[in-house]
Formats: sequence, C-alpha cells, structure tokens
Amino acid sequence: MEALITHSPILAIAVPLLAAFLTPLMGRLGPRVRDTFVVLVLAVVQILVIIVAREVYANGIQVYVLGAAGPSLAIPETHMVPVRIILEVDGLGAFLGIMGATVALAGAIYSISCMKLETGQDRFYTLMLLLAASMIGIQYTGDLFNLFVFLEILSISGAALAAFRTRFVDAVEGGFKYVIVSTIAALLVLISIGMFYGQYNLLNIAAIADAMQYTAIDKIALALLVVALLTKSGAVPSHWWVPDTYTPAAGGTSPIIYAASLTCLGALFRVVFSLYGLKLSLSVVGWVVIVAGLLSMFIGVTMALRQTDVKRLMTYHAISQEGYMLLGVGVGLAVLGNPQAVAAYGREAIAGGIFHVINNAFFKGLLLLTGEALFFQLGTRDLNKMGGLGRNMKWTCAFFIIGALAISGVPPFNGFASKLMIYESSFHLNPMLTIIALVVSIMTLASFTKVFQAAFTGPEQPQFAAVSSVPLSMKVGMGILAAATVLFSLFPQFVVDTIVYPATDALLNQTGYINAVMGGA
Amino acid sequence: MSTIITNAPFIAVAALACVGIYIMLSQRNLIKIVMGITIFEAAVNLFLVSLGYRNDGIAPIFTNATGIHMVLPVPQAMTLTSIVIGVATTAMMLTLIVLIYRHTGETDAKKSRRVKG
Amino acid sequence: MSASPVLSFWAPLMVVIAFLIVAAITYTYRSRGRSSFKEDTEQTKVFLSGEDEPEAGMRHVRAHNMYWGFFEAMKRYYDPVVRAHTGIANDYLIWMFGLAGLVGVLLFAPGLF
Amino acid sequence: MMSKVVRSVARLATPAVLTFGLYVIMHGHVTSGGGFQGGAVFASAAALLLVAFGSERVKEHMKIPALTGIAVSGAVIFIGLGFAGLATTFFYNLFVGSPVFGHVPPFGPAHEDIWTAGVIPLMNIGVALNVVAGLTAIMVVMAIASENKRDGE
Repeated sequence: MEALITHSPILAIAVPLLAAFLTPLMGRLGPRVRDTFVVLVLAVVQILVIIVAREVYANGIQVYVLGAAGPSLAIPETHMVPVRIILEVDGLGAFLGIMGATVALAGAIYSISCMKLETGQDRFYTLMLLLAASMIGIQYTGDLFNLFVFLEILSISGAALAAFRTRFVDAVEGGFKYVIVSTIAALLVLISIGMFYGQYNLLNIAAIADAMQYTAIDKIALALLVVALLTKSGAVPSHWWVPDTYTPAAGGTSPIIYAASLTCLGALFRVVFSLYGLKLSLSVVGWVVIVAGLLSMFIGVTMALRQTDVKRLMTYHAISQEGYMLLGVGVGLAVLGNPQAVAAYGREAIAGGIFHVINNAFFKGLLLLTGEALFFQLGTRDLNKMGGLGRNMKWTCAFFIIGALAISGVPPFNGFASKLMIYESSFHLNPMLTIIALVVSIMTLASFTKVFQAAFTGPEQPQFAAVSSVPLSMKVGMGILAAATVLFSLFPQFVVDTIVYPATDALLNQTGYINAVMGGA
Repeated sequence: MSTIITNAPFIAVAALACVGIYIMLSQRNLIKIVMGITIFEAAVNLFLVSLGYRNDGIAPIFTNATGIHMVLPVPQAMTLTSIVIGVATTAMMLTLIVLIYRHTGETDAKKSRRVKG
Repeated sequence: MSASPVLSFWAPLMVVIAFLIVAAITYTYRSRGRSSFKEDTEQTKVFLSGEDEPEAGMRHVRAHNMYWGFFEAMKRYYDPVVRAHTGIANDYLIWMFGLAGLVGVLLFAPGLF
Repeated sequence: MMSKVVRSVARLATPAVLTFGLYVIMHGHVTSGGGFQGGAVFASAAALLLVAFGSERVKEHMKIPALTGIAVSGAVIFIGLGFAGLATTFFYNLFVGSPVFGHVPPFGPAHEDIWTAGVIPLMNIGVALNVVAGLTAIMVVMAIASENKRDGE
C-alpha cells in the first residue's frame, strides 16, 4: 500500500499508456473483452488519481523522480540541479488529474454503445487511452520537455479521434485543422524550451523558476508559451479550430478532447504562476489574460446564438465558458504583486476560475454527450430538422436540462457557485468585467433555451416517431457526468474547501513548488 | 567576422523559420502548408541542436571525460524526440490531406473547406 | 485553508428546498383546475374555430427562426465577426502568429498599463 | 514495378540496408544511433522495396495487422521495462551489474563494450520494433492509397 502511494503519480500515467498498446491485443479476444478492459483501466486510473490527490492534499507536493535510486531523489549527489525527468504533483495537478480521469471514464463508457457499429474500434480505444495518459501527464509532469512530449501525444491522438469517422468530410477537416494548429503550438513551446535551455541549461520547471532572471529572451519565451497554450485551450482570438474539431469528434471523445484543452489551460496557469510567478510583468500578462477571457466570453456566446448545428453551438459555448476561467485567473494574476488585494479578492478570483474549470469539464462534457446522443439517434445535428424529441428521448432531455441550467449559472447548480465567485471578485478590480460576464451568462441561457425549444419541445415530428431512447452505456456515461454536476451543485462549499482552494494555494505558492524539487527552506 | 560564423546556425534558424512561416501563411495548398510546417520544424530542430554546440566539441559518448569538450547530449536527445514526433505529425497531416482530397477532390484550403462560421 | 467568503452565504440545499415547496404549491394549484378538461377531444385542438391543424412539421418553431430580431439589430456586430470565421486553415495560423507578435510587443512595452 | 536493373539493385541493397539498420539499433548505447535511427534505416529498406516492386507485391508480404502487432509489442516492451524497474522507481535501470548488458564501463572514453547500459539496449530494441513497423505501415498505407486513387481516375 505504501509502495502504491509512492508510485501512484507515475502509475496514473503509465497504466493508461501501457493499456493503450495492449488494447489492440485485447481486441483480438473480442470486443466485449476489450471494452471491459478499457473501462477497467480507466477506473483504475480514476482510483490512482484520487490516491495521488489524497496524498497531495494531506502531505503537500508529491515529487517522483523517474529512474533514480529513490523516488524522491530529485537532485543527484554529483549534481547541483535536477537532471532526471521529475513528476511534480501539486494541488492544481491533482485537481485537474481528477477532472481528466473522470471525464475520460465517462467518455469511454459512453463510447461502448455509441461506437459499436464503427470499424477500427481497437485503434479508437488506443487513441482514447493515449489521450487520457497525456492529459494526466501534462498535469503531473515537472519537466518542460516532458510537457512538450505530452502536448504532442495529446495533439496527435486528439486529431485522430476528431477525424476518426473518416466518412464524414467535416470530421477529416476538423482533424486536419486541429493537427496543424496544435503542431505549431507545440513547436512554439519547443522554441521556448530551447530558449530556457540555452540560458539556464535546465529543463525542470522548478529549477528554471529558481534560476529565472526574466531577461529579454525569457520575455519572448513567455509570449510564445502564453500564445501556444492559449491557442491549445481555445481562447479567442485563436479559437477558430475549436468548433471545427469538437463538433465531429467521434462518440464520447468530444468531452475528453475538451477536457484535454482545459488541461492545456492548466498548463498555462502552471507556466504563468509556477514558472514565472512574481517575476513577470503581472499587470500586462494579467490584462492579456483578462482581455482574452472577455473576448472569448463575448464572441463565443454571440457566435453560439446563431448556430443551428447542435454540437457546434455547444462548442462555441466551450469557448465562452473558457473566458470565465481566464477572467477569474486573470484578475488574480493582475493583482498578484499586491498581497492585500490577493487576500481580499485575488485568491477568490483564481479559486472561482479553477472551480469553473472542473464544473465546466463536467456539465459541458455532459452537454457535448447529449449533442452526440442526438446525432447518434437522429443521424443529423441540424437543429432546424429537430423537434418534439423530449417525448422519445426522456433521459437525454433530462441530462440536457441539468447541463443547460448548470452552464447558464442558474441556482442552485454549480455553474452559479463558480460564476458567483468570479463576479464577486472581478467586481473589485473593475465593475465592467462583472457586467460583461453577467450579460454573457444571460445569453448562454438564451441559446440553450433555443436548443431546448428547437430539439425537445413542440409536436412530435413524423420522421422521428421511431426514435428510441439511447442505449444503456450512453446513459451511464452521461449519468456519471450528471451525477458529478449535481453533487458539485449541492455541496459547493465542501468541494471548494477540499479541492479548489488547495489548487489555488498551490498556484499562489511558487516557493513551495520550487523547494519541493530544489530542497532548501 | 567570427561572430557571424558562431551565430551562423542561428541566422540559418531565423531564415528557415521565416521561410516556413511565410509558406504557411501565404500558400492555400494544403500540402504546401504541411511543407511550411515541416520547414518550420526543421528550423526549431536546428535551433535546438545549435544550442548544444561547443567549439571543438566531440560526440558525447564518453563517460565522465575530463578536459575534453563535448557537445551537449540533451539538446540532441530533444531534437531526436522532436524529429520522431515530427514524422508522426507529418504522416498524420498527409493522411488527412489524402482523405480531404478523396472527399472533396480539392487540396486547396479555401475550396476544400466545408465548415465555417 | 479558509472558507470561501463568497460561498459562505450560498446554500444550494435551501434553493432546492424552496424549489420543492414552490413545486408542491404549483402542483396543488394545478390539480384544482377545471375537471371538465379531457384529453384527446376537441378541446386540445390548436384552433378553437375548427380550422384544419397544420402538420406537425409546420407547427414547430424552428431553430433558425429564433432570436431573428436580435441578429437583425446586432447586424453591425455580427457581419465582421462572422466573416472572420472563414474556416480556412491559413487564417487560423495567421491569427496565431499575429497574437504571438502582439503579446511579445506588449511584454516589451511596460508602462503601457 | 520498376525496370529489372532497379529491381536487381534493390535486391542486392536490401540486405546491406537491413544489416546497417540492425547495427545502428544494437550499438545505440555505445555509439551515435539508437532505436529510432536504426529503425528508420531498417524501414527505409521497405521504402526501397516499395519503389522497386510497387505496392501490389509489397503489401502481400507486409500485412497491416501483422505490422500493428509488431509495433504494439515494441511499445509494450518499452513500457514493460519501465514497469520492471518499479521496485525502485519507474524506468530504473535494473540490469546494471547483471549478466544482461550489465557491465559498468570504466570512466574515460567509451570502450565500445556492447554489454553495457542495462535496460537501454533492450529499450532500443523495443523502440526499433515500434519504429520499423510503424514507418513501414505508414509507407505501405500511403502507397496503397495513392495506387487506389490512380485506379479511380
């Protein structure tokens, strides 16, 4: 048991990675064996990330050194700096690990029925497990180059999953756009890694943060990292690929790809808070993040209002909700240099942004799954052709209502709790921010009313009279996310105190992050 | 003069990166976009390798050699990893272009576009 | 690890209980409604005057009809924004490199804010 | 299918290419090279065969499911070796001092002793299997795709 806890950070990455390559072998034993295997592996990953999280919240940052004589031997005796690949799990990493594993589990269970008739399912599940492994890897790693490698695994598997149903032209196109955008983003990250290595001869995030001088080259590297990770997380003004990619994503993968882009948002927070911390020009970067957040919110929601493709509408909301997270964290970042302001509202703002990340992964994932369920049953995503589906697809309708109310911030759902935290704290920085956020929230409700009205209400349409309820595994997949949403809605205080504030404090405590690897007081 | 020679790899990096970015941004043909990405990738790889260069250095296959200049092995390992990943992404992009061509009969980014707005 | 100052006054269970009470009241009120209403009779027809009911497809307000006035009023905002979403791969990369340049310039121009 | 000259040269060159690839793979831990480089050289033989004999004949001998199996087993070897070190840490070099590649080289210039470096040569083999099969599969699939298109036109 002790050994399991010590090795759990690497196991959470290595188990899905190994399972990904075992899946084709399992596929030769039959589809049922393979599906069970995949779901079991993801359940194990879920348990592992919870073990990691418990350990992190109880005993502080967990460091795991790969290939060393001991898992916590960060700096070899003959060297002054860390040379091995180091996993460093802090509150934020553990938090986003839980998010990624939960969404991956729900998506995998959902896909069992949804993908039953597709060809090449072995490859599908391989890619899904690779995506899950890379998602957790990005959060857990303490090494910049390792981060790049996981980003690339994420891009390739994500693009392949987006383009998986190659019989649809939009799927292929979405996959292509995703792969070129994320390749360039990853190359920008690689350039900045080269810039750090050229200056400091280091690759470890904590070690670079310790040695950081904030030179001109570091500024260029910061610009590249911020833009690359903003792009990967799908913030305006480089959000263009998001709707193209998520909309055609096969089966239960669209929430997983969405969680993957939220993971990239987590990597952005890691870079800004843990790598640069107080050394960067806080107000500039803070306001860049805030403006990106406001633009994402507003453009995302206004573009969503006019969509008639149900999943495309939801993906524009993904952009819009990402704006809230950026707004919250940006407000905290802008005042990071001022301890009083941080204590008064900055910490609250960051906590609101981070809480919104996990809330969104659940209810947005749920909505994307309901959109896919409509496509699965009707063969079309066009809202103009739908109507009266609430009669035949009761479960989907119920899950849709939960997701739609939560995302619009209607009390008592968790979307309201996290948005409330963002409104309250951003108001202190500038009241305009809060007003825009409120208007966007209203427009979110308006556009989901449109979906509900167009798809689920109204008279029964004759062409959809034979539509039946979705298969069991799809209900279970949606049910997991719906249950998580409802739980988070009913006990927001508990969730915020146990997992959100530790993640926030991990971001704010840069010295703690550095000392976990570099030693010292 | 010597500064030019020591900085020659970085000048080449800048030139390659500019060529790559120009191709990516200006060419509408999907395969040309991929070519631009590959050139940009080559620039990044060259950048990494040149970072590890030491004057009169030798290949880093020695154990604790003292008094001998060795080029840094870590950037080489990073470059190799990036090349491997580059192969995978290029294969992926080209496969998707083949599929796009099968669906639409076009390799032009504008004419083969099916979703927008 | 202090409690959130904002969420300390936020009690979702209270909202749920209030919702249940209101729902109960509404349900009692509804059940006291006219008992002469019968389903599947003339009463449920759309037109009381006896006109023919249009087909199901015609009775439903389609998605593209919704918020028409809003889009019309916001035309000056929507036209450029929608046009910017070209869907061409090159444009995505142009925005990305442009953004990188912009952020780089902002970082080198402190005192701007 | 190319002319007889090309085919003959390809027949002659293929064993040499394969040998060189194998050399690069097996000496990855003492000289420049390694699993990926050697694997790429090895797979270039497949490219040579594809060019010389055309995809029609090559795809009879290189079946995609078999290649997938090889690639998967290579990856499993690599990660499995990582798991094998788990008694200490993941990716721990557990073969140091053992008869399998276990020699510890003396300090100074490398002695070209192939029995050094512990798990690293084994990992090179795993990587090489993956790369050989992966690259070959990519080339075969692309060749088949282009052939199909030519028929369609």
